[in-house]
Amino acid sequence: MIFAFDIIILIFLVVAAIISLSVKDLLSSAMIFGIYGFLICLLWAEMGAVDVAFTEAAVGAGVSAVFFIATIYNTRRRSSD
Amino acid sequence: MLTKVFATIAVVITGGLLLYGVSDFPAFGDPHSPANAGVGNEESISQYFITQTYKDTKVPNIVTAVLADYRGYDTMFETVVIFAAGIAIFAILRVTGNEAEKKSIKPPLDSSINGDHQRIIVGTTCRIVIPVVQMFALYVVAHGHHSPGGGFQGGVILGASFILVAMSEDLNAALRRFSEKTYLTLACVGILIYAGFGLMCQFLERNFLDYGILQKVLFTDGPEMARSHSMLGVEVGVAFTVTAIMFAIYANLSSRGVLKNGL
Amino acid sequence: MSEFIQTNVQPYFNFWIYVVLMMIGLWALIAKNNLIKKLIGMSIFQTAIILFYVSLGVKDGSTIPILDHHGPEHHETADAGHDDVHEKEHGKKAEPHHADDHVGPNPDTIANPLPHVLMLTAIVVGVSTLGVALAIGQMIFKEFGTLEENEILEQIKAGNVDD
Amino acid sequence: MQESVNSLLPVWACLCSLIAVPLIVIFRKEILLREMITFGAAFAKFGFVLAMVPILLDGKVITCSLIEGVSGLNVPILFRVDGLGMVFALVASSLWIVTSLYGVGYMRGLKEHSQTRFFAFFALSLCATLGVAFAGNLLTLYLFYEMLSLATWPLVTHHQDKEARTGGRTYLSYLLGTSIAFAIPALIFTFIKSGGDLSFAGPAILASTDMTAWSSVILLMAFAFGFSKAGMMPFHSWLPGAMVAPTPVSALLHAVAVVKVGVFCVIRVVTQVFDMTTLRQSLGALNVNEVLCWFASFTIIASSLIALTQDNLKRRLAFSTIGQLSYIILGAALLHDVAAQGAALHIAAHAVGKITLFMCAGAIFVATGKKYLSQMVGIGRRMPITMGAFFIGSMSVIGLPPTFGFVSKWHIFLGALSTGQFVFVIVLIASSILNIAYLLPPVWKAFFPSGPTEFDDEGIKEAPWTCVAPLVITSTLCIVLFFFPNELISLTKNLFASK
Amino acid sequence: MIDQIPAIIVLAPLFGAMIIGLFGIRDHRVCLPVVFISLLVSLGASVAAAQQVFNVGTINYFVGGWEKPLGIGIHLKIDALNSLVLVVIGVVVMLVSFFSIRRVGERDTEKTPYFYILYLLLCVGLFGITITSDAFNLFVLIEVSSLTSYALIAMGSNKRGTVAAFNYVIMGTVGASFYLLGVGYLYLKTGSLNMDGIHAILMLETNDANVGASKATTVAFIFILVGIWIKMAFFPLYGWLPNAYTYCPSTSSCILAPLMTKVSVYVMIRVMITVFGLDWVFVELGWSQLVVWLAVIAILAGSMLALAQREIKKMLCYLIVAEVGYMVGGAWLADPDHWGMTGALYHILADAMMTLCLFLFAGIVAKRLGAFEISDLQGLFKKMPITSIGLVIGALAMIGVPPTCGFFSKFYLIRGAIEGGHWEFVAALLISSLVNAVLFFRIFEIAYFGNKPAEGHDHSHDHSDDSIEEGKGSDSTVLGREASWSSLFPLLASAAIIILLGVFNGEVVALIRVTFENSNHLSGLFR
Repeated sequence: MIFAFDIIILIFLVVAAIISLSVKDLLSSAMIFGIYGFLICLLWAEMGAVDVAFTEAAVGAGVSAVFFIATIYNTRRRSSD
Repeated sequence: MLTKVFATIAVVITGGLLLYGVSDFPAFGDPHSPANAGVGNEESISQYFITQTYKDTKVPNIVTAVLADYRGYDTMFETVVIFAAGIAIFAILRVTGNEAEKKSIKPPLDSSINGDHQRIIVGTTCRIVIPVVQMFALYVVAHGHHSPGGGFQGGVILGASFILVAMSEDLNAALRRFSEKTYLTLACVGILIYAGFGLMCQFLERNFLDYGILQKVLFTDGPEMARSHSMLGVEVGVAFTVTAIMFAIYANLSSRGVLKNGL
Repeated sequence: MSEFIQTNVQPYFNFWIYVVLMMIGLWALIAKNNLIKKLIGMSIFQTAIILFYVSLGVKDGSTIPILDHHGPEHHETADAGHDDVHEKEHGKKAEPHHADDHVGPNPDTIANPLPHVLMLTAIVVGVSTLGVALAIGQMIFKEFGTLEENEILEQIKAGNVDD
Repeated sequence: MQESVNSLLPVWACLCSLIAVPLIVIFRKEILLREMITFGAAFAKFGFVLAMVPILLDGKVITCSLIEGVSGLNVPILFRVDGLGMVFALVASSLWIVTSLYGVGYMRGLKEHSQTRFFAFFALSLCATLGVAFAGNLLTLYLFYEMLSLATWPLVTHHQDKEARTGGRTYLSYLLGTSIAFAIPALIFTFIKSGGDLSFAGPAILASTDMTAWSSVILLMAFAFGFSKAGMMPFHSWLPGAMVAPTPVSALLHAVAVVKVGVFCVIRVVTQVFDMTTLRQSLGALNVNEVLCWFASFTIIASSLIALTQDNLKRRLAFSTIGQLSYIILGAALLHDVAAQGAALHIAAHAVGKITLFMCAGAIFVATGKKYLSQMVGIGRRMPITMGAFFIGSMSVIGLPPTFGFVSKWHIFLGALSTGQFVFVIVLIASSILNIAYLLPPVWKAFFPSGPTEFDDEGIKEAPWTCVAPLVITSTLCIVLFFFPNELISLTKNLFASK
Repeated sequence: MIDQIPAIIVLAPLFGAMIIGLFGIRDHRVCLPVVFISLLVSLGASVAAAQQVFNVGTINYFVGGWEKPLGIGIHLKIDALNSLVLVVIGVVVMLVSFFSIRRVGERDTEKTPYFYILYLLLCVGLFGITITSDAFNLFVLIEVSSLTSYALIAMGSNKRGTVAAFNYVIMGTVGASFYLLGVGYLYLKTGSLNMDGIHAILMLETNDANVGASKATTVAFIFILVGIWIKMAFFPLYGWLPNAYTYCPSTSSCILAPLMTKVSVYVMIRVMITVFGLDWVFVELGWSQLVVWLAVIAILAGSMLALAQREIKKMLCYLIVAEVGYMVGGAWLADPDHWGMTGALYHILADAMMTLCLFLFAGIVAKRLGAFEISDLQGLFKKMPITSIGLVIGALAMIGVPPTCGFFSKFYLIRGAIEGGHWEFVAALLISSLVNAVLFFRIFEIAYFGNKPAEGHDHSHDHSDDSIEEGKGSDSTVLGREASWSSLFPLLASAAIIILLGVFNGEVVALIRVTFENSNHLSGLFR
């Protein structure tokens, strides 16, 4: 575990979370949420939680984002906020 | 506006409370924090896991061992949660009969997402990638004892491979390979495998999920290996359910429950 | 400066950030108008909790919770991502533990596995909830034609509801 | 400690009207049979009650335990018949016979609907009334009290029209509201304070507890207002509201059963829940019991004044009832043996007198359809028996000899004198004068109208005999009891559980 | 066999659900028998477990045989505290499954098996929550029950129901996450997830960190508490409940309304007693006053809001909010003899049956009469006399008329409040009883009187005697008279249980108080 690495990823995480919530295009929002998932997966791998990281990579970055996209595809892409 | 004010208040209070609690935490990464080393002189639970797992189960991946054996009851319900989510989405979203016929004609609502022209490239790539992905998924399931991975991760990847089929070709193509009846059955069978292992222990007059006794059935040389093998068994069960349900959720979400002409 | 960081920031930074992430999620959950955005907020909220759990299992200088064992029958089983750890541990341990079954690995050198186990479950629960929530969101869209909360509430208030 | 006799008689007395309920419902098509069942039950009930009188006159009490300890509270559901309960039971059961007769006549005369339901709930109410009379502890008392509230609601709202609805709503909201708000907490407080003993036998329930003056007065008032069937102001307005009920209901329930259950409960509380030392504690200017006395006195005077202004005969009688009930409370709250005896006797005296008055009102309504006093000028010419009975009933309510009302009021008066509380003596005298003012002028005008009235023609006759006979009986009873009051007096001796 | 009971209670519905998943989807006739058999097994096992608990003692069950050191495996425990809750859950789900006959799948028969799978999984969740003695396992099972309840609410509801379900998902997730967070803080401080284990470490006097007094422990407690409060719809956090339970199908509301909030209350009490210990909660934290005041506000607000409703189910929902206030307040009265806690535990049982009875009633009238609003109940007593019995008994219990169980639960709560000196709670209980009386007598009045109040007293009425039976003139166009027996049976059974629970309250309370008699029960394995 390297502290500098830790801090950088954490800050990126916060940024990704804020962007993902503030983008008005839901599809981009979902994609950024996928990035957020990868970042956090990276963080966990770095913390030694390999299994969690693996799962998060499959679920958070993969399947969750796909679910979001599937829903956005069936509803509306624009959001008011 | 009011909700924003309310949200801000809620966030400030909650966050303040959490930070108040944080101020009392042991330092990040402290190996002797209560969570890691326990309180008092006795060996903590996590220390027990680290030192004894291999002896108890002959499984080097502690996380897998804890997940599938020590806390196997949790994991069974985790699988049940997934199963319940699949059934729930099915119950909420699935449209059947005449309504389905009507719905299937409607084009997707937002065509800006669609892009038919690249189908060939994507399709071909996926055709090559998908078998590899599936092989890898099976490896993750089977090799969960020794490396990161296990039933859940493998199941998700396997499910994702079917999702990939659906995305690269279309939903019908994926459903031809993995029909609704099949995945529902597979999901049930997965949980039945898991619970069946537990039940088998009960029939052998031990507690639920006490795999050690299965040495009588699995013909292993000692309870440790019986645990190890049984873990593989339940991981396969988990993988079944997760594969089926992940695909099921995707299929229903992407086609608004019609299961035709989806994304 | 760096000393200040080491004593005052480093021990808590992870926990602070988890609180920040969680509050971002919570704020989105309450204040966002679009239901999909709410759900993204919900996912962030849940990952923040997972981050908290994983953080509390971290030990300085520890390795991943997969044992490096030398049983005769499992000689070459450790996978590739494991190799550097392999060597590190070799250096640390005076005696390989297969010699004496009663002495396991030193707990301080291996990350706490229990939070990882719990969080595997929590991730799964999170994605299940997300799936169900998205399904309900689609139902709402089917019935109201929108995913904006204020528009839905207006429709309900206008009596445009076939109870 | 009085000697107690185990006997099932009180249970039978209580049950026989309960058994009548399903029978009445089953034989709803056979009108005659149904009414016979009502009468049979009434007579049986009276018979059972009478059968207990000799035992009580021997100075014994009758006990009978229904349930050995209600689960969880360890309080038994228990009947214990003592003198006070006996007097009340006698009154209620004897008057049921009369009212049944009257009710049949009234209901037939007006061709009322849903008579089956009427008689069924009537029988049920009587069962609850006797339950209260025989209750051996506070819990039993409370249970039957609530049963009575619920069982009488269909009777009050019998007409099922808008007026009945409003009346019924007032009725229930007052009775249930006060009992939930005051009686239940008071009950639970007593239960906790006394360590789970709620029995009326032996010394007073709260005798050995250290109640302070203020907590005593709060508890006492909670009971007095909680049993709001006693109609003490400011929780009295259910009573005029309930006058929308058919007259037999008003007659029996709102002159006898319901309201008397209320005052009966208050007497029980004053005599057997508190001990005298607790009640005589000083709050400064007043003693604890005097607070209740003052409330009662206020009610007596205020309700008499209101009664003067009422033109609707039944409403005037209702306000008169409120005043008379507070006599009883006052008699008990004076904490004097003779006054309390007077209070107990007044239960009987007022019941007999007031039921006569109500039945007269009903008979007039059946015969002429008139409700208002101003329409009744000169009616005495055409309905002499009815108005004669009305006169005797009035005398009894006012407390003039030779009626039984005189006996009871005399006792209260004596008690008040001997406690030295001259304020309450004055209240008693003043209210008696007011009673005269609101009861006797109508009688006078009925017989001696000044000028021609609509009753001069021959068209109007007395009500049917089923209506007239009962009021003759009760008015006779008013006079008879004046000459033979000894049994009742001996039953009501020594009411206070501890001195 | 007997020592496997804790597993059997949970597993029977689980296997039932899987069997329906395999065969019921192909042949719908399989569903009902499987539901009945599996729930009957659970109910039987619960009763047997209760017997065992009260005759022999606490049942400890270690899944996977991982007994020592405590906390490495999952520990299931049935003791005096939860055995009765188990039985009540068993009874309620059994009765509701009768009620579900011919109701499920009215709109879409295809979904019948899915409903029953979700139904059985909900039962799994509820039983599991009640049995488990592991803080994290509790979270997983809360999620099992929550996910299924989201689906049960969302499936087949109308537009507003869907929105309500979405809000429920959001609130439910926040609640569960708060609980999880609290458990995390506790784990950080104690290193254990077993409830008894956590308690033992919190009670450890000699440890240098003094876990019991640390800020993190307090924060953990707050988050666990708030999380559970959201799940049980305690006053300021009740927003999701009324719409969710009002606009969902009646079978779903019949199972969710009686059980979800009650089980959450049980969890709160379990956390207070077993994890933190009453000493810690009442003495060291000392928030009794605050929470009881919150409960008072909850009771008053719930009652007042109920008074303002015109829809039957919505009114009942607000009454649930008030009843939750009863239980939370009772649990926090902190009186020396634990009468308040006893009252709260007894009220869990009583209120489950009362709520069940009234929601069954609402379901029946909604189907038979199309009655959703209170004013639609005109002339109900004549149209549906048997159903009315259920209404009357349920209502009397809500008001608190003896000998129904509602009276006795109020009695114990008031007793606890008086002994704990919380007069404001006494006042709130009484006001709420009064409001309930007003509410239900308003319903009675509407149900008792016919369609229109007649203009004045009409003497020309036909005096034929059987007007009770025939109904008044125009009113005789009665819709289908009485409900079917599959609906009436659970209604009457719940009404009967309300009375039995009241009549035998002493016995029930004696069982409940076993928890307090023996200090061993308080801290399980340690003290």
